[in-house]
Amino acid sequence: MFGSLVSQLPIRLPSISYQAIGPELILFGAALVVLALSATVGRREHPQLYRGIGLFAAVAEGAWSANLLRLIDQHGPSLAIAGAISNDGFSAVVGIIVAAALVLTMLIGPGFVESVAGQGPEFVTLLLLSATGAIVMAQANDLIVVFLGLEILSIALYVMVGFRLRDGLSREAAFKYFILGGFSSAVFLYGVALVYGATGSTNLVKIAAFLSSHVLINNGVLLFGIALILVGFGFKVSAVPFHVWSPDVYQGAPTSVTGYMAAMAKIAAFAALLRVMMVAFHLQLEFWRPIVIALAVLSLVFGAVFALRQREIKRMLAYSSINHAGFILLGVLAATSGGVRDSLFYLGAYSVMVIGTFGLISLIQVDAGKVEGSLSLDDVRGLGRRRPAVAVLLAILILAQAGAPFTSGFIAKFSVITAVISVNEYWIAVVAMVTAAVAAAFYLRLVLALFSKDEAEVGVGDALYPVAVRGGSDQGLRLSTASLVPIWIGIWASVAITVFFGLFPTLLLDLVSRGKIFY
Amino acid sequence: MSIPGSWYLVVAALLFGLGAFGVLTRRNVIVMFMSVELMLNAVNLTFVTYARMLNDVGGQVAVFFVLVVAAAEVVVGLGIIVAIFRHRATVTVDDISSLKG
Amino acid sequence: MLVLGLVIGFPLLGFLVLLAFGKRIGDPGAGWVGTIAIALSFVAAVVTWILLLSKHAGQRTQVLRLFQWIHAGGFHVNITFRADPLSVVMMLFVTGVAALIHLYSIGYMKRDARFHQFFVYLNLFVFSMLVLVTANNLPLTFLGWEGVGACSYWLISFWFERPSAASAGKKAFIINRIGDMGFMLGTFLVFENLHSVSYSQVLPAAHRLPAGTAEAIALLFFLAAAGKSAQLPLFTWLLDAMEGPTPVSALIHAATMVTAGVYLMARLSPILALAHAASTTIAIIGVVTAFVAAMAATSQTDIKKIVAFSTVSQLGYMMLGIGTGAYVAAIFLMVTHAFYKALIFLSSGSVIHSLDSEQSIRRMGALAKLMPITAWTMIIAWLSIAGVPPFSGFFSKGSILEDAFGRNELLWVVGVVTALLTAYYMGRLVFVVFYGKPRWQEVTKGHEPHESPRIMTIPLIVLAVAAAVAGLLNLPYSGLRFLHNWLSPVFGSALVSYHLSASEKVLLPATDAVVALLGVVIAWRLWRNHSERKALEPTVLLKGWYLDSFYDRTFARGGTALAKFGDRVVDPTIIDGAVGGVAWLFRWVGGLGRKVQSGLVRSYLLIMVGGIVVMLAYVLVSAAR
Amino acid sequence: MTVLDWLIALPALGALVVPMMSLPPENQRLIRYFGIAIALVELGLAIGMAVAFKLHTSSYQFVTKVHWIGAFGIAWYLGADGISLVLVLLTAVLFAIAMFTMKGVKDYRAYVGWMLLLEAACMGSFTALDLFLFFVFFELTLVPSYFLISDFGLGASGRAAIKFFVYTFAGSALLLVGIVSLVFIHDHQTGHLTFSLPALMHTRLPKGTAILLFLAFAAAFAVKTPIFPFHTWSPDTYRSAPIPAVVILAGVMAKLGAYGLIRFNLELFPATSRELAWLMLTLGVVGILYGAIVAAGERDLGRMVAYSSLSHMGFIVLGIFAFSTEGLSGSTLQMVNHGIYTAAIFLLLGMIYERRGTLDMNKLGGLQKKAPIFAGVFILVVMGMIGLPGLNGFVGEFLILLGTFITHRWWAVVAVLGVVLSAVYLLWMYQRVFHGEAKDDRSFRDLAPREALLLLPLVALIVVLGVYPIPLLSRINPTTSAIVHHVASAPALGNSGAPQAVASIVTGGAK
Repeated sequence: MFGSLVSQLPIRLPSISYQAIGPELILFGAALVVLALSATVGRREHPQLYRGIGLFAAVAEGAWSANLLRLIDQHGPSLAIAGAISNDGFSAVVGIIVAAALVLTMLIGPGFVESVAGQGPEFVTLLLLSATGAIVMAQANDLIVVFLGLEILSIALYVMVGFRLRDGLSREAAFKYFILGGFSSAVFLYGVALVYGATGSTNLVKIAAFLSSHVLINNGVLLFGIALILVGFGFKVSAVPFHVWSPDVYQGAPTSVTGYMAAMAKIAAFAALLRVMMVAFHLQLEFWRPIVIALAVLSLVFGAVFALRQREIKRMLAYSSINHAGFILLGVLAATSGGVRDSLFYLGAYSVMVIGTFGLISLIQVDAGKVEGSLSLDDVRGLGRRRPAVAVLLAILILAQAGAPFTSGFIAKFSVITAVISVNEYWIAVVAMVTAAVAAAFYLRLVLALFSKDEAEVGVGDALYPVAVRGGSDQGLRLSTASLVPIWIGIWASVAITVFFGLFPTLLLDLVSRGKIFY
Repeated sequence: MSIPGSWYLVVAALLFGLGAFGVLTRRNVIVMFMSVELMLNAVNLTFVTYARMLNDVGGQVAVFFVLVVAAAEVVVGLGIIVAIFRHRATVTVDDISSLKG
Repeated sequence: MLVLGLVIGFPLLGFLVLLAFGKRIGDPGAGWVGTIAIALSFVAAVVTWILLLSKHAGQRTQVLRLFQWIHAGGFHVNITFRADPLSVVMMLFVTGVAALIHLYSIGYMKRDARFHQFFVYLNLFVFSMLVLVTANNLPLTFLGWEGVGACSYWLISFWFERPSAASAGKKAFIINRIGDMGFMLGTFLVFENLHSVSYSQVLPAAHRLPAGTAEAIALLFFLAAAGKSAQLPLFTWLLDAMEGPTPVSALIHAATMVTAGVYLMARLSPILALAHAASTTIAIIGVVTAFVAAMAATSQTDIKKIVAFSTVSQLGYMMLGIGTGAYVAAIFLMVTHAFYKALIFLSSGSVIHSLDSEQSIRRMGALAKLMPITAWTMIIAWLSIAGVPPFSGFFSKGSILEDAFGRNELLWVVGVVTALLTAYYMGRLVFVVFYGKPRWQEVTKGHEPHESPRIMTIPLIVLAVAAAVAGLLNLPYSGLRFLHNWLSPVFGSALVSYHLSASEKVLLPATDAVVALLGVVIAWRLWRNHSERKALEPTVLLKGWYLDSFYDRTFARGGTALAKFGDRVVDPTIIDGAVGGVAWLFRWVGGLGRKVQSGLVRSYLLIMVGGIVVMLAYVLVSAAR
Repeated sequence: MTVLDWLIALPALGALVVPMMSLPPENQRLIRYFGIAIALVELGLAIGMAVAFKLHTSSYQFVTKVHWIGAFGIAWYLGADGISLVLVLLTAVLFAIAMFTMKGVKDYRAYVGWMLLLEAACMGSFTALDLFLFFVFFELTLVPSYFLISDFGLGASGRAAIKFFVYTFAGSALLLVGIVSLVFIHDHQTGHLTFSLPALMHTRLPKGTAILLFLAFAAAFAVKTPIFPFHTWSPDTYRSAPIPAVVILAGVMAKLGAYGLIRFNLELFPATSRELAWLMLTLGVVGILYGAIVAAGERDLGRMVAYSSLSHMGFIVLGIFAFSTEGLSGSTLQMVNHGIYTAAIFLLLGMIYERRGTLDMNKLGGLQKKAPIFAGVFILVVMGMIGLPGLNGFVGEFLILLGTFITHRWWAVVAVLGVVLSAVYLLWMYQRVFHGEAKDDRSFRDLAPREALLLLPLVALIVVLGVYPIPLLSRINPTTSAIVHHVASAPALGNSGAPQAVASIVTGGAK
């Protein structure tokens, strides 16, 4: 009935296929429900309820995306909502990965954040909203919609980073992230404007059509536009030299937010980057590939090398995530369907790993009674004796990040290397693997610290660690056992997924290989 | 005698450069924030100019999205700035640098 | 050919029994077990000899194959033993002399802490020696060759508490290993050209070897022989080997091991026959070694050092015989030398034994009356080694010198001069030790040295008889050329026979006899009642021409310095340095990273804008293209 | 499930089960017995396999091929020929010995767990015919050995463990790039994406690429063997690792490098192996001489044996690149021999360390007087290392030198010098430790029955393999002659051939 009523109205509405934007609706709807409930039922009483709704929404979104993928396999991909959203395998697969990251974070995140910043639905709502932004970015087939998704995601993340208001570190991190984020969004937008000027449209498919049919005499404006877009994505993905914000923000933000941010920001940004570059600018490959190569190599090298001297664990993991960004960029620079598949695999494996890792680190932080952002190697020394379970799980995840065999990390690095070698960029593959070896050194130092028996193993060189960064004061933090259970489920899930896909990667490989971009 | 579109583009580019320069040099947080907004408005001008040159409504529609997003940014940004500088007397950006190394 | 297996099996059995139960059998028992094992082996050797004797001269080669040892690609080696006239001769005198020395050792090593262990090594030694002489292929000979080397290492450093004995053993083994390098390379060359290492294939096919390769093979195997039989470049180890117990010196460093080199050369005679240049060099080195060693022997003060130099000298003679193609003469000298040199060592051993292990001849003298048997047996040995007719030395050394004369007069001249020296230095030893004024008072603290027990003197007497009579084995120019007839089928065409004119046939032996008697007289005149003559005993000779200290300075010290340099410098600084350097570079750049993260927001923005500017430059460049 | 699958699965399962067994301290011994039981069953399997091994064929036996990652054409592809059979036997023996030597640790779970995992990884590496599977096992050997060294080592074991891990990991990083490049070139040519070794052997490579791939593979194996310039990790690691771990490190994992050279460098790049033979032979000979010389200068027994191992592995590399059946068979046999006597010598060093608390030669002396039986066993093992005929060291060394002499004469002539040098430093060490008067009046207990029982199998093998190596040689020969024929008959590589894209490797990437 409603449909017929609407059709008679004089203004012609574009035919909206709600099925394509189902994932966003689910998440956004859940966020609204949580807000509405908190207004009626009361903010403090039912944290479990909001977390439950959030979890249900995440699982529902995952199921919906999986169903979408099945439909696309049958009926083929299509553009929806007048070309703004592309409903193809790629978006569905990214939807599934976002769902996975969201489920894990829903399990691990809220427990810690609430114990620090008080009960309340805000955290769950922000998680759902940022995930919506991520999905919009992934599905966007229009540069403006990409910008829209980017901003929804970023603004939600700015607030989440600054979530622990009483702690100066968190506020400072939020501010830095905000100012630099704003700046890079402006740069990104200017790039979009220039591309719009040069090609007459912001729709990726139309841009591609325009560029393939016309030959621009002076393509300066177009190239500069593409470059600025790459800067925007470079910032979001924390690729060197636009990475400068990430160590401080990773250290300042609450640990579980750091984990979520490291995963979700990369998923969304890489998805959008892949789609924009593969669809709109695949003809300008000769131009933008060297830029991505430069970004990749710089991130690989400096990500690994800068991490060597870090003593604070979250800062070290920040640099290591820059190294991981470098690896995923390898998939992007390959610019082949294989490259896309390998980048997706790396994204999936990496986000599960990183959320689990940061979950464990927040557990260790709480256990050691340390304040956020100052957990150094010495605090973790000999953890293997005190809490063997946590130590072993953390060791597995750290070794997975290092690329040890029988973990998904190994298959991820391996597949990305094959992508690069398939385009005959052998020297980059060698550089990548050597940086992996360097990265192995500091991963190993962490694992060694976990299981080392003698306390006094501090080399002279390491005495230069800056004075302990004093932040807010929340000693004697207690976690209710009720909230511990989902945390453990989340951590065990991430370790299980990492090891399972290490042993039997075919499942994930098939999934990501169905994630083809439609153009 | 209408002014050719490219002039507007040059003005927009200058505005964008000015905004970026402003963010770099000014120490007051509020002014930095305003500079970012200035950069966004420069982009709007570019959009409108291109829309007019290509006489395509897409550019103008994009401006609305940008305005909405800028507004959201202002809200969140000011919230954060107020939270940070509630306890401090001055608003200079350089003294919030305890996260380093 | 089971009895050949017994010849080798008995010493092995003895070794295993002593190894397992030696400690329990205890002091004299272990000695007797060892001696019986060797005696039985000697009996089996005699039986083998008789069996071979019964066969026709041509088919006197029996091969006993046990099992396949190594097989890889074209290279096949079996454990096969060969009983032919040459190996039977070797077997006989090795087991014979060894049995006597075992008997003697029971007395000599009485009350030693590790009595049974001594016989374990002795039996293992005899087993290795027998494997060496009876092996039917080069690698198995090499097994015996190295086994003998290892046993001499263990026996020389038997009293390992003494650092000098320990390093002497090590030195002997290492110098032998240098020789073994030659053995291995020679074997490789043989295999490369003849595609086999078994004597039954190699020796008949030796004529197919190209001349150059034959020369190389001969020289390489001579290097091995020089190492084992202590020839010029590599003889210094034999001097230090005197650190071992005297029976060891007697058995290993006089009778058996040192002759292994000569045996090897004899075994490879078909190859040597092709290599004329190599044979000449062997002859020259042989005679020069003989002369040099004899000169050095004249001024040694330690009784065993004199005898050691004498052994080197006599081996030089044998190599001279090999070099001139007189293989039968060389083997004849080897057999006779085994008898009287073992005798000399054993009698010096009994002198040392009774003077409470005092070895310097300066503190001996006038022992003839107190130790009559030792004295008389030593005198017989002295006369035979000097070459005084009718003792065995005269005939064996005589035949060597005759063939040398046939080949080249100069060789004969040097040989005769050395014969004179030999008679002189042995004479000096006898007169200083057994006659003149007694000088052993403070050594034996008053009580007079008495004759060694019967268990030690019996072997002395047997050996004395053998030394005296051995000449009959191969009387030249007479029906009794038994050894010649026995061995000639083995050497066949390789054996060179020189035709001397009738006058030379008489003149040469005469000169030998005159020279020998002259040496005896000179020794008698000079050393009858003098124990020290500085003029005749220059330090250059005492120190063995300073050859040993030269080796020590260049190789030992040089090697240690190089090793220290490699260990302290090359590895830690150069290689680790390089790796460390790379690691340091990474850490330094890492440190750089920390400075970049200054914490100031505006510096971050500056870095980002820097990135954008670089991007802008790149765009301008690529847009222009 | 063929015997090879069980060889890998059994210890792997054991390694998973062990951490679960949280037993009270007093019956920790049960865990150790569990480890020993598994190692012995493994030994039984290996011996059964050796017996069932068909002699006169060089093809792979007991082959299993199961699809693992279809997308990349990776399969669980195992097979054993003469060379892998012999090395599997060595691994089984040494692990059984290592399990027995484990003692003096509070919590056996981690110890036994890592050792079993290491055994599974080694077995896998020796039998994997799928390059990816080999790489996974090759990498997997790192993780347990790292933990064994850092947790149960003595002295600065943490630092040595990291040095070991990063050295080998960097080496294998190149290996991964090499494998993937080869697979992709093969895919370019034949359109068939696979990692299986037999298939990849037929890839036609241009000269430049083949050389680079050869060097990538050789670098990873050179670090593991170790070969001359890449050896500096081995003295530190062998010195600070616990005895059971070092027995495996020196005895089994050193052979991984050499095995890799044969299986992958010779079989995949036959023509390039011929071209670069001079380089590998020179490195081998340098390794022989350098290892021996530095060993002579070394004061610490553990480090000295590490350098002597460098020297002996130099011989093995020589044999591999001599390209003669005698040389290759000798080299394979020498791998087994080296494994046996190195394990024996490290056990003995462990006993010295237990009694004296130090391995510094200057503090040890005159031990023969106090412990004659111990000295006897020690000299027997030392003579085996020197290559005394009649003991196992000689047969392999002789064949290697013979094989090298036939094809590359002058390298063999220089290498023979190594025979003398090894006698020099080993006997000098023996003299400094056993001969002379004792510097330390403390008692030096002679061999306890338990220790004697431990050494017995190794000493027996040293003698038996010296006298009767035919059972091993008859199994090795068919395979080595096939490989030598494969290398000799491979056509020389021109610089043309494969598509231009591949040639880009020489021009260096980004256009």
